[in-house]
Amino acid sequence: MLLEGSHFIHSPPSRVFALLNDPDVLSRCVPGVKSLVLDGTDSYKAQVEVAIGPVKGKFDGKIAITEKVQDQSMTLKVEFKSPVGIANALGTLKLEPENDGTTVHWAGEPQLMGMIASVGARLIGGVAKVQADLFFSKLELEAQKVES
Amino acid sequence: MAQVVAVTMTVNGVKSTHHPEPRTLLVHYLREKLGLTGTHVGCDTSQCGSCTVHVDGMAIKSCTMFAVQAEGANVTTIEGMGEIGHLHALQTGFWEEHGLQCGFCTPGMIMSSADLLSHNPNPSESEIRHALEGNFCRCTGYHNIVKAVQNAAHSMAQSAMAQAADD
Amino acid sequence: MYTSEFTYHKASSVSDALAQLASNPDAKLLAGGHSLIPTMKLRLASPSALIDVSSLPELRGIRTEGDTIIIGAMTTHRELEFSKVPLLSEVARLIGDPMVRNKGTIGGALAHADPSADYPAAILALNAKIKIQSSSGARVVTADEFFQGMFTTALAPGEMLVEIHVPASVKGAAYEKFAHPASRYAVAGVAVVVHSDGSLRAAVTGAGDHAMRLTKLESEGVSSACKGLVSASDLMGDHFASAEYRAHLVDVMASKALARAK
Amino acid sequence: MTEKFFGKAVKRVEDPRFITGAGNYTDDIVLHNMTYAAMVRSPYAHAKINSIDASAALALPGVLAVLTGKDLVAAGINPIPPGWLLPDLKISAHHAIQPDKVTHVGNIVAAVIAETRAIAEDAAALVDVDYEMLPAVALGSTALAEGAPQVHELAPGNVAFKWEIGDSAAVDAEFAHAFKTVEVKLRNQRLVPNAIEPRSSLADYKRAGDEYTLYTTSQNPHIHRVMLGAFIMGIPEHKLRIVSPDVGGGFGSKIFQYPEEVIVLFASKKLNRPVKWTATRSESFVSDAQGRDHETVAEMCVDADHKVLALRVKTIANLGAYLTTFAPAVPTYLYGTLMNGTYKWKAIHCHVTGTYTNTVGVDAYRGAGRPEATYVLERIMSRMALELGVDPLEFRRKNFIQPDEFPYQTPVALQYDSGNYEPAMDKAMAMLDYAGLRAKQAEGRKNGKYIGIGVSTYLEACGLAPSALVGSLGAQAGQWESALVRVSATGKVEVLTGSHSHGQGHETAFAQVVADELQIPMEDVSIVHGDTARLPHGWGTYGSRSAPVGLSAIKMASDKINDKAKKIAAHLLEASVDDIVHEDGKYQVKGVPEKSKSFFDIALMAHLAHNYPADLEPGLEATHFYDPKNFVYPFGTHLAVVEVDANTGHIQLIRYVCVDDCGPIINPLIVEGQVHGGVAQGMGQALLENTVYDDNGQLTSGSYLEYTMPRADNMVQLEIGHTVTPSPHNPLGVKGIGEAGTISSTAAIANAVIDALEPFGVKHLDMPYTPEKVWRAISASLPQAADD
Repeated sequence: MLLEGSHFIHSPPSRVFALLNDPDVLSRCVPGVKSLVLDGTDSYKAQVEVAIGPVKGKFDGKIAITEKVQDQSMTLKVEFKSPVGIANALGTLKLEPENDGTTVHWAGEPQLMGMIASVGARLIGGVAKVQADLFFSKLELEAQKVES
Repeated sequence: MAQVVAVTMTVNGVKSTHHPEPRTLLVHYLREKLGLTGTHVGCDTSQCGSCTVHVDGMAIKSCTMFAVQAEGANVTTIEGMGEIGHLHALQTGFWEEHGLQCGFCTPGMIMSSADLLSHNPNPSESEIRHALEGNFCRCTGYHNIVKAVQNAAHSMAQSAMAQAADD
Repeated sequence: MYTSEFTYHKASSVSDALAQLASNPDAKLLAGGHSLIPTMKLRLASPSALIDVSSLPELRGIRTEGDTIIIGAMTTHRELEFSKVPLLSEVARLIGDPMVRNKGTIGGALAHADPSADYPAAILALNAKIKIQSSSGARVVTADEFFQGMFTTALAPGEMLVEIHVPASVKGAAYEKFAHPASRYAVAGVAVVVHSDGSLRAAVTGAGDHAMRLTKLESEGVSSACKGLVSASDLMGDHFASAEYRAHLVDVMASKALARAK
Repeated sequence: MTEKFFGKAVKRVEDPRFITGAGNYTDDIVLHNMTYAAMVRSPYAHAKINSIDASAALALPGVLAVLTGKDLVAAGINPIPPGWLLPDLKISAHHAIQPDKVTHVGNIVAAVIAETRAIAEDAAALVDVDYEMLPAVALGSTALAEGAPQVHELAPGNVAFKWEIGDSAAVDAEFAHAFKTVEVKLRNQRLVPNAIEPRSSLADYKRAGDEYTLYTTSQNPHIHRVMLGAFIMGIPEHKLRIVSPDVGGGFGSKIFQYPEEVIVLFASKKLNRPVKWTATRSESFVSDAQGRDHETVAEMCVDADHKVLALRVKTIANLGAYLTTFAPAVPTYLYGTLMNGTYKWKAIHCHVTGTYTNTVGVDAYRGAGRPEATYVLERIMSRMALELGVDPLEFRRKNFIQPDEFPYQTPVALQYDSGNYEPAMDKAMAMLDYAGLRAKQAEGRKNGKYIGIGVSTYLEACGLAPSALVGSLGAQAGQWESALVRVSATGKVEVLTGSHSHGQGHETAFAQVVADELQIPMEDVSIVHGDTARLPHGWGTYGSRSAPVGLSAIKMASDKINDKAKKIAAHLLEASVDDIVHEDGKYQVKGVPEKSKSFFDIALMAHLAHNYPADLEPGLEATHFYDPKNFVYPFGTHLAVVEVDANTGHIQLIRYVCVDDCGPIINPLIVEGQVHGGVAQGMGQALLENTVYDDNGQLTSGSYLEYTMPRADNMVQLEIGHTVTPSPHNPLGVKGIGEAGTISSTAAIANAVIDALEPFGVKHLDMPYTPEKVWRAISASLPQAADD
């Protein structure tokens, strides 16, 4: 299932792009991050704790950024696993200048595997939206921080 | 070592104390600590109803309750409903109407039906079907289960009338 | 099937439960258990401690104070089903199955805020208030403030839901649900309440990522056939029902509920 | 006269234990010093196993062992073979624990054995498997497409087999001059059998005699003994005992040889302790063999008189990742041969491609091939009737094989021995008031009330089967059945049968027949099944074979008892054997009723042998091995009525009438119970059940929250009738009834739904008829509606 959305950040594309490539910023913005470390060029190792309703689990994984077009777009390959299943996603971020800021269009096709796939299918759309909202609201805060 | 908790409950009129881990589900407690294997496990998401027992007079799914939560409770399982020669009207109803085939869901069906008849002694067919929403049967197509509950309701009403006449 | 290990504490009072909760942020309150225990059995959650509040007397029962009915959080669906509480008795009858209703509680269900649960629509339409307790005191929030998103409510860490306040009487109320045939959760459940002052409130559960008011119905909603109350783009979809179909079901359920409530 | 039990609605003798909670299912069995197994299963549909790190699991107190595929291979444990072969069949190795690679979600990669079930489950979560994910494929037609991921190297293009039956050229010739042709493309969706008792296996190895006992949820313990002993584990057959005690429903899914049975046996010997494994429901969804899953294109043609001419069927059968025990037979010999139905075709051709995919294996599920065939045939018959503008029942009536045409040779191998189809149809139509209901339907449509009436005039072939025939078709098993009737010194009778009862009521129905044959009270007969240590060899219960095959063997063994009893009586009564008659519960001299011996007298003397024929062995027991001459061919007419809520697309079954012909009925309670359950399962397929794999081979309907099981409120009280056409070739004339309800009802209900949607121009929809699908079909016919 393809999921997509867009968020407006009050900051120009160049700054948003920089934020999205800053491990420190990402570790503050990605929901539930316990650790996020650079592990090669544009590649991160991460541990996140996901809590959605009663479901709570620690996922270990990696995030790789590919097909980077400076200040315009990037592709994210995300692979996380936990004892209850695996969550992979291939996503794109497109940055579009708009008024005094940037609209970030995101799209992704999450793949759930294992137990979370057999019980979580009905929730995936909502979960992705919640996580995206959280991420971009924090990114907005980061954007303000950088500017101030 | 894992925590263990003393639990005392009365099951089918017999009071006993054991020390399960908190994570022991009531159904595992009944089956493994007390050897009451008439209560079955058919699923893990609280849908199928094979594990239905009564706790303090109400039908519950014993796979969705920890044994420690039944501290002090009065529990009735299928083994406590009746025995050959002294069957509960529902047990007789299921037998007479061929309300069971493989028998696996039957204890849960009987316990759920008993809850229904306790507050609705004369249910309509659709009320019976609605009341059995939480119990799966793969063998009978529910046809004879409905008849079994009707049979029991009828015989319970008759014996209640007979008793009233005696009083 | 076993959950992971946890320690069990049977709370002796609300304040005891809150103190336990404060001492272990990973602990979970155990109410009826019908969402939490299956999740733990599938090991989709492994809290290190459970604080059992299900049988606290102070959280049970339904009482009337003036024009308000106060429902204890640990009141079971069954108690509500056999009560005279407006709308909630009708809603409770449609939850899960009899065994779930015998054990599950309204407080547990509301705190859990499953997007497909039945109560939230009714709570919104009734304009109910939710009383929340923490070690520092109590606060009351409106239903509109309470439901914030998928599995997300106004409850902060360390807080617990203790009471639900609903109007003692309304002019009319109805809940119409299109149930998922397997889970029996709402694919679209619409509650409509005509309050004593004549105002109309309506809300839907199941269709979106959380329960929400049907503002279009409330503002225009006097005609009998509802059309286009919600946009599919605001709804969820899965392999059983797409967002577009859910949007249609909202209209159908709203029309039926409206007809009965008026 | 002694009381006759045949035909009586005797209450079941197995019920007292079940209604009091005294049933004895595998998971109820507790052995001293027992340990527990938990399986580590693949979350990936397709992946390479790079490495397995069990150190954390092994470090957990209470963990006794972690087994991997390499351990089993090193110990010489063979993969699990299929039990039916086809020409050029590509057989993938199905290891009990996969050593190198996984090919479906739920494939076992390791097994943990621990002191308690809780610890075993804790430890299973700690086994760290490093996988390399591979692309997966879940749908049969996708697997056949160019460039699809390859499930197994040995099966290029994911083709397990190609199979055909019938005369393709003859079919082409009929189509060439046909008056009218129709084509339907349909999907027979995958189903999960979902017996309510999850599978369970308990192995108990005894070092003293180097003997193994396996308690397991099986429909056919002897088949397991052969497979486990001879083919998989190399255990001498006489050292391996398989017990299947009370089994909580099978529906086919408990026929097969499963990996967990191998694992617990292996572990029990390794640890020298009993090992128990019981599936969670989540595990059942990804490990019990599933059913159906066909994609089919069917075409038929008729002549100007609306007589059927030819049928052409092409099917892709998704077999899943491995060939389970009967998998190759189900979409071939149990499918293509059933395409003839009750009609007189000039030619039929059926071609099937069996494909591998990254899904759970597909095998027999109640009906096994026959519901799939019946769905194709009965759907296309109704579709043709619609296109011709004729009543679907009258169209069928016109094409029925007539009673005087039996034995009837079909173009697809089967020779029907008997049948009489019109009376069943007439009876069903009368029960429904078919004409009246059609009028009501027309009236209702004017007022926005949409009901649909669907029909299926099905036929099935069951009572598997002549051994020589199935052997020639690829079965690696015989299909006769055995019985041992053993009379004790006091005249109590134990009947040992190779059939297995897991809800069918054999302990009652079989005892009725034996009590009649021996003219003794039913309570003096007990039926023993499900234990290889007690029974002669047998082949178990599937394909509705217990009554026509298993019970025929019992009847013939009982005849042998009577023959011997007569000899003993003749000796005791000083009469000629030819003068002894068995009447009124006694063996008596013909015409001299006072000269008689009771069954007790005979049994006692057979054991004492104090006054006994010199040329006769003492004792009173008889074994019979019965190999049927043909299948049996039950048939009938099912009529379903559904109502559509045009607002939501919701469909409710509102009436169901069925008239079945299963020959003489031993116990109407049991026969009707079988029909009830069968119809509910067929209804489940038509309206509710759907096994959804996503494109990555993940099962997204893997729990009862998503997979819709039929519940009480999905069903109505059924209206049941019978006709009786005995099978001419077995001694009781009986035919199977266990699968008929499922075989027929899916098609009948599907036809009812399409009939209901006729005013909306709908000619076909695929099952299950979920509300959104129906709503969309209705909406599509009302193009204005959206913009109103």
